Amino acid sequence: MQALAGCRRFTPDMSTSGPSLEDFVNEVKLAVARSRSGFDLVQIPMPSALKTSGGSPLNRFGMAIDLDACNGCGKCILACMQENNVPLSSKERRASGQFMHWIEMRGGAPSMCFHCGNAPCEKVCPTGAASHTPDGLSTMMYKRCTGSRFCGANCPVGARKFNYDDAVKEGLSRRFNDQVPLRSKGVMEKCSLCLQRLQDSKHSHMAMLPGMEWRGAGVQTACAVACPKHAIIFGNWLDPTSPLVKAAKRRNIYAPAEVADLDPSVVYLRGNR
Amino acid sequence: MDAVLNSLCCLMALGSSMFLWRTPRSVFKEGGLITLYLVLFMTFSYLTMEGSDATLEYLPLRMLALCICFSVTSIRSHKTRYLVMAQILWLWIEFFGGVSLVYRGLDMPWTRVIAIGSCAAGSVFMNHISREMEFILMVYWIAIWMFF
Amino acid sequence: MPELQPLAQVPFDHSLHGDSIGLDCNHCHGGAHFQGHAYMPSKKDCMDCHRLPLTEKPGIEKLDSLLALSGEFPWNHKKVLPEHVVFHHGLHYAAGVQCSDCHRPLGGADYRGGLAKGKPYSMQMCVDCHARKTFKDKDFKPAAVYCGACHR
Amino acid sequence: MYRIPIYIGVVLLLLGATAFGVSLWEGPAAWHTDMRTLWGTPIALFVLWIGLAHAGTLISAIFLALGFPLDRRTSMIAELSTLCSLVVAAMFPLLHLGVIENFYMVIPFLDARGNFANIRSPLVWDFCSIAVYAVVSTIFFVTHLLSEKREPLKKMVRPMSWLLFPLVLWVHTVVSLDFAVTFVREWQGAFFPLYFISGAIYSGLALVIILLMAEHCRVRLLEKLMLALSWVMAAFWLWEFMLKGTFSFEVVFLGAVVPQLLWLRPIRDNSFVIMLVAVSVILSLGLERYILVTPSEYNVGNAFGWVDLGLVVFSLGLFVTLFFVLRVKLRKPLEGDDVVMGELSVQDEEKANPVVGELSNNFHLLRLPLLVGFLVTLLYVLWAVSVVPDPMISLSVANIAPLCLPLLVLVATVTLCAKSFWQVLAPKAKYVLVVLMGVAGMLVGMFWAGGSSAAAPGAVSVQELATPKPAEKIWEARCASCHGRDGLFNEKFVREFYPVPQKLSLERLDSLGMDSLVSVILNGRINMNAYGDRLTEEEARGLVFYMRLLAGEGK
Repeated sequence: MQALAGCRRFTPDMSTSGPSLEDFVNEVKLAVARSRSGFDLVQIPMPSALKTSGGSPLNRFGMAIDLDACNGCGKCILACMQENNVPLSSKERRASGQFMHWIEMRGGAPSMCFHCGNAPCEKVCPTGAASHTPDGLSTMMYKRCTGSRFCGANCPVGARKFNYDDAVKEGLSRRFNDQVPLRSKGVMEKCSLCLQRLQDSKHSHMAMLPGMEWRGAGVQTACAVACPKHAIIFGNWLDPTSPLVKAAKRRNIYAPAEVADLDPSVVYLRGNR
Repeated sequence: MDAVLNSLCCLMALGSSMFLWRTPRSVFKEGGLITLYLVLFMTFSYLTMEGSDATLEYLPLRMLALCICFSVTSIRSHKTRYLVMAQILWLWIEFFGGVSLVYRGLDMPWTRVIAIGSCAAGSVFMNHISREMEFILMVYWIAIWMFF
Repeated sequence: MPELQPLAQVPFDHSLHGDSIGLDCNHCHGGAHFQGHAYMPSKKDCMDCHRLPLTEKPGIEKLDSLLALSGEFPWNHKKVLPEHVVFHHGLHYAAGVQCSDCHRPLGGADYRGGLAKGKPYSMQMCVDCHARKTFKDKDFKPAAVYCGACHR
Repeated sequence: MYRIPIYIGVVLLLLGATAFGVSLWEGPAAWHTDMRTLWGTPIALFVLWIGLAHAGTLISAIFLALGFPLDRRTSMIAELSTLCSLVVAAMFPLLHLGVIENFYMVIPFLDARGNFANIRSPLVWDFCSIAVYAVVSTIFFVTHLLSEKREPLKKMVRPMSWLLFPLVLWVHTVVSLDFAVTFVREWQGAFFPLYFISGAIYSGLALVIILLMAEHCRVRLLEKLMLALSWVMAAFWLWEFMLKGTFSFEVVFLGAVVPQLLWLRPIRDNSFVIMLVAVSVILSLGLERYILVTPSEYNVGNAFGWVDLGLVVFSLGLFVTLFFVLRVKLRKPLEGDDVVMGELSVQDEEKANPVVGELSNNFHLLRLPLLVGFLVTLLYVLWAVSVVPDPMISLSVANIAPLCLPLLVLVATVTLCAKSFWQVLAPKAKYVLVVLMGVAGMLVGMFWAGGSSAAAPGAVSVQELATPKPAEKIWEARCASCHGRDGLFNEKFVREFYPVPQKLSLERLDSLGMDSLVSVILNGRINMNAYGDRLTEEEARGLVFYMRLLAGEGK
C-alpha cells in the first residue's frame, strides 16, 4: 500500500487521546439496557430509484436490518462510534437517556437514520446543511450547519443528535478514525451510512477505472461489518448483484409507520427466510 | 370528503351568513356570533369527518371564511373593500393551510386557491356592486367550494 | 511543527527537475496520477538519481552531502485541505485535469499556480470548475456539485 | 414620570442578564431540552414577543387603514411597543442557534462559494419576514413621528399602513408555519395561521391596554376587542382539544375564563383589575407558547429551570427598560399637540373623517411603489429558482410564495417614502443614513465571503483502497523516469546523466527470465536502483509482465 507513499507521514494515531475504549463500551451497554420502545412496522415495497429530482438511476445505497437474525447485542453501536468518532454524552444527558449514538436500540433492534427519499429534515433545514446525494444518502454538512435544530424537530423517528456539548474540549470524544472529522459544538449529526467509505471507494474507482460505472460494490458500513449475526446488510438497491438486493428478495420488507411513506432507504426484514 | 357532506358544509355557511352584520351591532355581538359559528362548524366537522383526514384541520375555518364572504354582501358602506378582504381571508386560509399540508405530503388545492385569488383580485375593481353581481359572486363561490 | 530538514538550506527548483529532463510530476510525487495524495518523495526516491553527482554545478556537492545527511523523509508535506474536505488527485487526473491547472509548474516554495494564481485555494475555485465556469477552453465534463461529493 | 417602571425594568434586566449570559456561553445546553424538546424557552419567548409586537401595527396601521383612527398618542404608544417587542423577539432566535456566528447562512442570498439558503425552509421565510417587518414598522413609526410637523410625510402614513396591514398578518402566519409544516403531532394544524394570528393580536391588545394604563388612559374599544378575541381563542383551544386531545387548564382559565370578568360593570370600571386581566391574558398566551414548543410526554413544569425563568425575566426587563426609556426620550414628538387621550367611539370617528373612496386615493399613491415591488419580487424569484445550486432540490410555488410579500412590501415602502424622506431629513440625518447604507454594504460583503475555510490541524486522510495497482501505473511513476513511458527510455534524462539502459526486447526479456528480472527490480544492478523496499514482489512481477507488453508493442 505504501509502495508510492514516499514522504507521506500517516496522521498520528490520535486514538490514544480522549476517553478509554472501556468508557465507550460501558456507554453502549447502558444504552442497550435503556433500549427505547420499538416502532410499529408496516410492510413496504423494495426501495427503488429516488423519485426526487436529480436522483441517480444507478445507485441508491441503503441497508436492511434482519429482525429474525438480530439479537440486539449492540456491537453495531460501538462499531459505529469507532468508525465515525461519535462522542460520549455528558453525565446529565446520559442520565436522561440521551446519547450521541447514531444507532439506537428501539425495541431490541438497531435503528438509525432511515435516509428517507423525500426527507422531511432536509426540507426544513434553513441553510441546506442537511442535503441529499444523488445516490440516496441524507448527508450533513457540519460547517454549513447553524444549529437551528429544525431538522431534529422534524425527524419523525428522532434519529438526529445535537452536539449540546463541546465534546473535544470536555474530553468526551476520541478520534478512532482519522478519516472522519470531529464535530464541533452546536451542530446536528446523524448516521451518514459511512459516507466516507463510499467516497473513498468512488474516488479510487474513478481514478483507477475511469469510464466504468461505479455501483459501490464491496463497500460495507461499519455496523454491517461488526454484526456477528450478519443481521445488517448494506448495499445498492438498484444493483441486482448487490448483497442487499439478494438478501431482501423473497423477504417481507418493513419500515416504521412514521417514515413508511417517506420512501426510506433503510428497512427492516422479517419472515420468509 | 364526499359531496353530500361538502354541500352540507356549504349550506351551513350560507345559512349562518344570514345573521352577520345585519344591523349595526357592537363588537361583542358580531364577535360572539362569529365565535358561535366557529364552534358550530368545528363540532360539525369533528362529528362528521374521520380524524385521519388532515384536511379536517382547517375545514371549520374554511367554512367560516365562506360564511363571511356570503355575509359581507349585505354590508352597506365600503362593500368593495370588505368583499375583497373577506375573499382574501378565505384565500389566506386555503393557501397557508395548503402550504402546511404540502410539507406533510398532501398536495396543494391549486385550482381552488387560484379561483379564489382571481375572484378577489377581480372584485378590487368593482366600485359599484349590484344585486345581480352579488348573486353571481355567491354562485361562483359555491361553485369553487363544491367542485374545486 | 516538524524539525527543519538539512535540505531546507538549498532551495528546490522544479524547473531543473521537470520537463527539462523529461520527468513527470508523478515520478517524484508518486501517486499524483492515480492516488488520493500526491506524495512528497522520500529520500530513497531522491537518491535514485542523486546517487552520483549529476552536474558540474558548484552547488551540487553541497546538495549531495546534505542529502546524505538528511533523514528518511527529507520533505515536509504542507496541508491545505480543511478537515471536512476530501480531494482525490487521481480522479482529477483521470478526468483530464493537469497538475499545472491548479499547481504552479515551475513554482519554488509556492506551489499555488494555475487556477489559484498564488491565492490560497478556496471552495470557490473548486465549485467554479465543477460547474464549468472556469477552463471553458478545455473539454472537462461537468462535475458533481452536491455537498456530499467532496465534504464529509 | 416613568421613573419607577424604568427602575423595575433595569432590575429585571440585570437579574435576567445572568441567565442570558449563561445561555450565550453554554449554548442550547443551558435551558431545558430533551429528546423531544429540541427548541425550548427561547423559541417560546420569540413567538410570544413577536405576537406582542403585533399590537402596535394592528392598532395604528390596521385601524388607520380601515378608517377607525385612534388618537395619535395611543397609536404612537402602540407602535413604540411594537418596536420594543420586536427588538426583544429578534434576540431569541439568535440565542437559540447552536452556531450563532453562522446565522447569516439563513439569508436567501448566494455567497462566494455558491451556497444558497434552503428557501424551502419556513425558518428562512421567518427570518426574512421579521427582518422586513422590523424595517418597515420602524419606517412607519418614524414617519408617523415626524408627520406632525412635516407635510410631505403626512400623506404617506395611510398608504404605508395599507402596506403594513398584510405584512403584520403575514409575519405571524409564517411563524405559525414553523410549527405547522412539521411532523411533530402537537404542532400539526392547518388551522395554525389564523390561530396564531388571533393569539398574537389577543396578547398584543392586552399589552397595549397595560401600557395605556401607565398613561392613565383607557380605550374601551380595545378592551371590547380583547374580550371578543378571548372567545375566539377559546374556540381555537376547543378545536385543539378535539383534534389532539391536548388541553391545559391554566391556559384556558387565564386566557378564556378570567377575561369574562369584564362582563361585570364594577370590574370594567376599575382600571387596576382590567390591568390584572390583561396580565393574565399575556401569562396564558406565554404559557401556551411554552407548552407548544415543549412537546414532551411528562409535565413540562418540572423541567422549567432557573435559566428558563431567567430568560423570561430578561425579556420582560429588556422590554420595560427599552419602552419607557424611549417613551421619556421621545416625549415631545410622541404626545404632540393633542392632549386628547381616552376613548373615541368608533361611530364618531367614522363620522369625523369619512373614508369614502380613500382606498382609491391610497391606491393612487401606492401604484408606482407596488409596481416596483412586484417587479423586484418577480426578478428575485426567477433569480432564486435559477441559482439554487443543489440539483437535488426542486422548488415549487408553495416553497417560495411565503417569501414574496415581505420582499414586495419592503421595496414598495422604500420607494414610497424615499423621496419625501429625503426632502424632510436634516443634512446630519442624511449623513447618518449614508453611513448606515455603507455599513449594510459591508455586511453584505462579509456574508458573501462567508466564514474562513482555513486548513484544520488534522486534515482527514483519504483512504487508499487496497486495489492492486496496475503495473502500468507503477511503471509510469517509478520506471518511466529512465526507461520512458513507452519503454524506449527517456532520452532527455538518461543521455545526459546515465548510461543508456538496455533496449527492451522480448528476446532479451525471455533470455533473462522472470525471476532474475524481478530480483533486478527489487535488489538493483549496476545503474539500476533497488526498489525492494518500495515495491512488493507481486508488483515487481506485474512490472515484468508490463515490460513484455511494452516490448511487444515496441516492434
